[in-house]
Amino acid sequence: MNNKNIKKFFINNAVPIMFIVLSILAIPLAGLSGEYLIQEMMTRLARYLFLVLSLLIPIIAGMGLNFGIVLGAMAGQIGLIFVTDWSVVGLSGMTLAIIISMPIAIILGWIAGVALNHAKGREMVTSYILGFFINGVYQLVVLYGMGRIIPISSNTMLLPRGYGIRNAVDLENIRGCLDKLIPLKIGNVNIPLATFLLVGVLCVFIIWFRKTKLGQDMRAVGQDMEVAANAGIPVERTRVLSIVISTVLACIGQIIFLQNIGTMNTYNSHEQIGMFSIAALLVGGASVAKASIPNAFIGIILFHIMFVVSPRAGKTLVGDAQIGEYFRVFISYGIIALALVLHAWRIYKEKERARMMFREANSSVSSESEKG
Amino acid sequence: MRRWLIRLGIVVGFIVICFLLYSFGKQYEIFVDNKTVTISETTYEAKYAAVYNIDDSEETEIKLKKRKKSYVVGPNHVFVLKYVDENGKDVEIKKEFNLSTDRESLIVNIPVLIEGGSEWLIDK
Amino acid sequence: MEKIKIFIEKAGWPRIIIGLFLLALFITAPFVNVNVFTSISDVLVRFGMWGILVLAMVPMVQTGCGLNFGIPLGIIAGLLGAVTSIEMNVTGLSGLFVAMGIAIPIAVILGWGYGLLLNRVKGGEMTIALYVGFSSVAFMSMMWLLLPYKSQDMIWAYGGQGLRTTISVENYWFHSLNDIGAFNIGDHFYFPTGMIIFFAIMCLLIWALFRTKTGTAMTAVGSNPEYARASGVNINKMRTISVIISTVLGAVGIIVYEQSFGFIQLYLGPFWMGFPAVAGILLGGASVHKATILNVIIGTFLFQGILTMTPSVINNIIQTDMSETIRIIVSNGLILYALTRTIKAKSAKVKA
Amino acid sequence: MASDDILLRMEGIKKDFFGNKVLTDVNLTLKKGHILGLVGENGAGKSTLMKILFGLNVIHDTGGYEGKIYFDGKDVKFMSPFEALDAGIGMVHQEFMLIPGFDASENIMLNRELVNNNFLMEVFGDRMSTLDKKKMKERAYKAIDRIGVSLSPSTLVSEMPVGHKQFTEIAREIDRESTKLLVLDEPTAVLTETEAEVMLKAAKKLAAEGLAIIFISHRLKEIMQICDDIVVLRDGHLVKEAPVEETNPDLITEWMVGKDIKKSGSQEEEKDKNIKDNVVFTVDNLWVDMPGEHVKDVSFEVYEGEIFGIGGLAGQGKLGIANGIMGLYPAGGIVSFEEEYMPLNDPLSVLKKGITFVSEDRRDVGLLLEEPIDWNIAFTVMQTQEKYLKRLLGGFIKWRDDKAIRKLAQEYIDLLEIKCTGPHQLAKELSGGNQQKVCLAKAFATTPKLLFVSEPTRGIDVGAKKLVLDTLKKYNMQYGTTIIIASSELEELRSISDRIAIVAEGKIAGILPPTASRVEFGALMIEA
Repeated sequence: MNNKNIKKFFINNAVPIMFIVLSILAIPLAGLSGEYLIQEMMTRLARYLFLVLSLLIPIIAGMGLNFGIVLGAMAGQIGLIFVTDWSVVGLSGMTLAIIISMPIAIILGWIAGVALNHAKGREMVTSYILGFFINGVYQLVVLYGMGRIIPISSNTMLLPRGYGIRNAVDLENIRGCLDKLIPLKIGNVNIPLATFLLVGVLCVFIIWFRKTKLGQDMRAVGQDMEVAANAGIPVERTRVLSIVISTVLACIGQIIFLQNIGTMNTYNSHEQIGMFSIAALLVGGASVAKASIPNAFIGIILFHIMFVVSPRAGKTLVGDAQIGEYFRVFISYGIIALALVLHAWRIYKEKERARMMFREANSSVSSESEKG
Repeated sequence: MRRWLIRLGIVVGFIVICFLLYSFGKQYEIFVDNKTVTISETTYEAKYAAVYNIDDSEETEIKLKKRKKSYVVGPNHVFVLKYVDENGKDVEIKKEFNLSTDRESLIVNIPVLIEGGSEWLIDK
Repeated sequence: MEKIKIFIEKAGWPRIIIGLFLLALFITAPFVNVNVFTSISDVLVRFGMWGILVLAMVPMVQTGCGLNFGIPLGIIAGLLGAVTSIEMNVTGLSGLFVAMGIAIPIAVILGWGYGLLLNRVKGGEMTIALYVGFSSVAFMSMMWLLLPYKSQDMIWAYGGQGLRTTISVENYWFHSLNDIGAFNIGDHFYFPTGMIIFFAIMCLLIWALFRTKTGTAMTAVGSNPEYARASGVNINKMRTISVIISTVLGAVGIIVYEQSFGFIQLYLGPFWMGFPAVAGILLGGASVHKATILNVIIGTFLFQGILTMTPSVINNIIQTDMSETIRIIVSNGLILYALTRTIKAKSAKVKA
Repeated sequence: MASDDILLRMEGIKKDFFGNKVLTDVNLTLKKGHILGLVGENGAGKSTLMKILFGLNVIHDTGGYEGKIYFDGKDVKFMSPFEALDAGIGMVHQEFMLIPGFDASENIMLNRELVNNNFLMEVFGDRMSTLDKKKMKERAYKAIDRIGVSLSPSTLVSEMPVGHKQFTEIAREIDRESTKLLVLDEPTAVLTETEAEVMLKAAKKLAAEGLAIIFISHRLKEIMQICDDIVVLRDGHLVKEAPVEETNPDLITEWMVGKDIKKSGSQEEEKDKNIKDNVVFTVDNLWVDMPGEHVKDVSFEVYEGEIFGIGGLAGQGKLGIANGIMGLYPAGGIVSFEEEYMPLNDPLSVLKKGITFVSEDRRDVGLLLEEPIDWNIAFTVMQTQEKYLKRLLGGFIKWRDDKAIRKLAQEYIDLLEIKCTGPHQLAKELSGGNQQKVCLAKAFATTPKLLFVSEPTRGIDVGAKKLVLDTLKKYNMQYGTTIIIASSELEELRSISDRIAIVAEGKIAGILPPTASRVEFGALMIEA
């Protein structure tokens, strides 16, 4: 009995365990100091937590991994471009960026939600492509519209040709404004306390949200759309709302992410966000249908240990840091592929099991009838 | 109805917050010049090396014929200038000023300030 | 009026809009000092380069496996063939065929494994294909660093490890297919006869495949898997065959692409190769579960036409290079349109 | 006009689907606190009647109904199920409408959750209120208690036995304070005997509290046990409305299936056909896992050249038999054809033995809707017997012979009078009857030794029905093909079959000659 439980635990947590083992093997190879690693983890937790947590609500609503959080990221970046142009700095700059990008995020989230309602059963691939499509629109606006149709006063932000935002926008003005708001240093490790507090607020919000009527409706819709609709729950609207909330949270998440980094690659910063956040969540033991706040924490730590360590470990192993870079790309995509396959496989297995139960029930019937 | 009023209130509140954030978070570039300048046909000659600070920040030394750059955030500021006059006496000039958001970068002309001219702070 | 309506319904709005757009580009071209003949010949060359990669979508769509976002898997097989043929120092047309000869068995093995995987995830093929493609590209990136290739033309000249990111085929089989029977008309028009004929042969082979017993069964599996099963067809086997053929076409397609392009792009190069191919076939009028050779030809021509013409013409008109942005919006817009239009996923109906 | 204790009165209800009459002038009344047993064969109009009562969209989309419904003294016409629910009609469906990951209380209160208000509601709307789980559990407990069963409100539905799921459904309906009428559609079909016992007791208890119940069941024993009145429907007519004390199961069965109509006699003449003495096909202890048509334990034998009918009510498993044997659904047991054991779950080898199946599910299994007629007809025979193929390169390539396929299709189009523009027309463009003919052509093209036909006349018009049946009969006479035909329409089976097996609850209840009376058949179909 106990043995069975242990086995079940290992199967259910195969991915995190695999990563722990990999990390234990790779850390000594990389030869990085413990203090350095802890500092890195603190930074990266602060950087990514908000983004990863923004994935949770669509999972509750049964819409899978929302690759569409890049839409929110783009909205956030537009907000940052404006505050940088207006040279509004510090915490007020960041807050202003959040407020002005929020309507954009809501509109984009709405579009995404409606599109996904038209693609039930293949939400993930659709949200992924949607990210690319909106990226094109974003480029159109930022690269060709800004400085022409949308006024941008600061010449330093514009390309030499006079319109379009440069590839890199310096966010010096808001760099670390949240992370360093409440300075805290333990040993030699800086802890971005204010960011963590904000993440804490989000966690409380998510926990609270699950207990709301809307949260309950999302759970119902996520498990069985037909039953939910029969009970009078507006299924389509509920699904749209889950995507809108996720997009808005991702928008805030991207702004927090960029205030930590301090520079924005106008045309690239958002692109990989979806993939990295999703990979991190999955590494933490989440699946397409089930994810929790601890999954996000554990996932970011494990995934980013791999991230920090693999180039150095690669160098020690084969004398080339490049291989470690490719290794982490491989891990990011591979883990998503694995999670998706496991999810599909599990559904298949469950069907199989239901059938086996039926068969057993029947064999008992027929054996009874033989006796009689 | 009540709900819509509350919602309207919140939207209005957000817009107000936006303006507040904008005015209190806006950053201005301030150039401090210690050069001889001519403003409205009056010529102010730069005579002294000086030390200044804005809003209790670190004191900055500015020599003759030099320009320094500082940043300030928000509308209200205090400019403090210290120098030693020809009599060897320490002089301290303290000026309060506030900025409206339509200004981007400004110049403080130390000679004008020392002479007591009114246009010591001008747009660049 | 009624006829126009029927035509629009048959062709579909995206195809008509893009077709008219392309036509407009060709008409405007002479007015903005773009040579129409050069443009047409550019379109033809790119058409030949992409044709087989787009064709690779057909088998999988026909058996209900959806759009093959996993085409990078086939491309990898092709790349392995290409670099191995250079390593063996075979030049000219024979080098090209050596490359294909090596690539095809690899593609068959990869495709077989990929097919087995997709059979276990019916209904979720497209999302999984996407990530299988991506992770295999990343995995091969590590391999390019580690594989013991020695040819001076392929490894970094100075230090460094592994193969270069781009390898020139100039000295091996550059244009070896394009130039068979190729001819010029005037100074500006070049017709890559060999490549076009090769593409035509491939189309013929796929067309012939769907005329055989197996091909008929494959179509039935895509059209209604339950019907096919009730008629004694092994659905999984048919799906696997289609995935293998798709992967092999991907491998052959990339080699043809490279001989015309002149370079082999390794590492993250194959990452985004799937999207133009998918967009191409969708533009040709294919849906997520039905595609024909005609869709391939029309779609490749229109899509590559747009990609060739917009940089030259639009740039000359508005003095701005918007081609990349237009490419992103058009190709992803098309895929998005296809994904959100057909609500009923055929493959989801398959009872495992 | 309604007296005080009458809750529901339906007057002169008429309904047709595209000219096809399904309900003719049905009247019924139900008093408060009474249990009304509604019985009838499949297609008698029970479910249509309930759909009308509930205001389902299907009814409005097909032109509404005639007649009047008085509920609780008011003249009502529900336009959607939600209106019916609001008015106080609760329905427990045959398939459970429950969220598996929710516990009993959450399901009982689904979309009617008890909530606490907070400020965010003012901003983002009512759905920001928080659930009061404790109160919900209390309410759920009360509802469950009213039924009189022991079930914890905190049990997850996914972990419940079937019976408890049923009780959760009922609890949800009665928890609605307004609920005055409860419709139970075959509530005991999926329950074990003890669970069914509890279920019946619960129904009685609820009725005693003043709730009116409409109880739909095939188990007459249960009807006799708990109902106050009984209403029998047959072919859309209300045949009988009587207090239960004045009836007995035999009487009810007779009402349901009707008096025997004298046979046309022509059947006797045809009896000179060539049924041989040898058993060609045997089935032993067959089980089939086909959703909605589970086969539990079926054994029978079929003689060569025979037309063997399989009848029974919907959902009892008669359709599962053919689907299981043909390998379309997982099956087990021993099946042998021509004294050879047949592997199950392997469609190809069954087909290769010369056994063919015309599926009841034309659209999803029977046809390639998006392909032309000639493909549809030739595909099976091409795949299983390698006909209509040209061998090229020494047989290495099996090239499809489109010309031969077209010729074959044309032959069957002429033979079966399929109305179409030609062999190239797409199957989806044909009418139901013609689609069915294409399915038959597909089967005939394989020149089967044994032919399974399921519901051959479902959803097709009268003329086509006769043609389809005649074709089958002719085919059987001409080629001596053994045919096993499953149908819900007893008359159809009696007109064509040599013997008829009746399937009930996944087992063969009995085998009768077609000359047996309707009452005899009825008794086998309905558990008395």
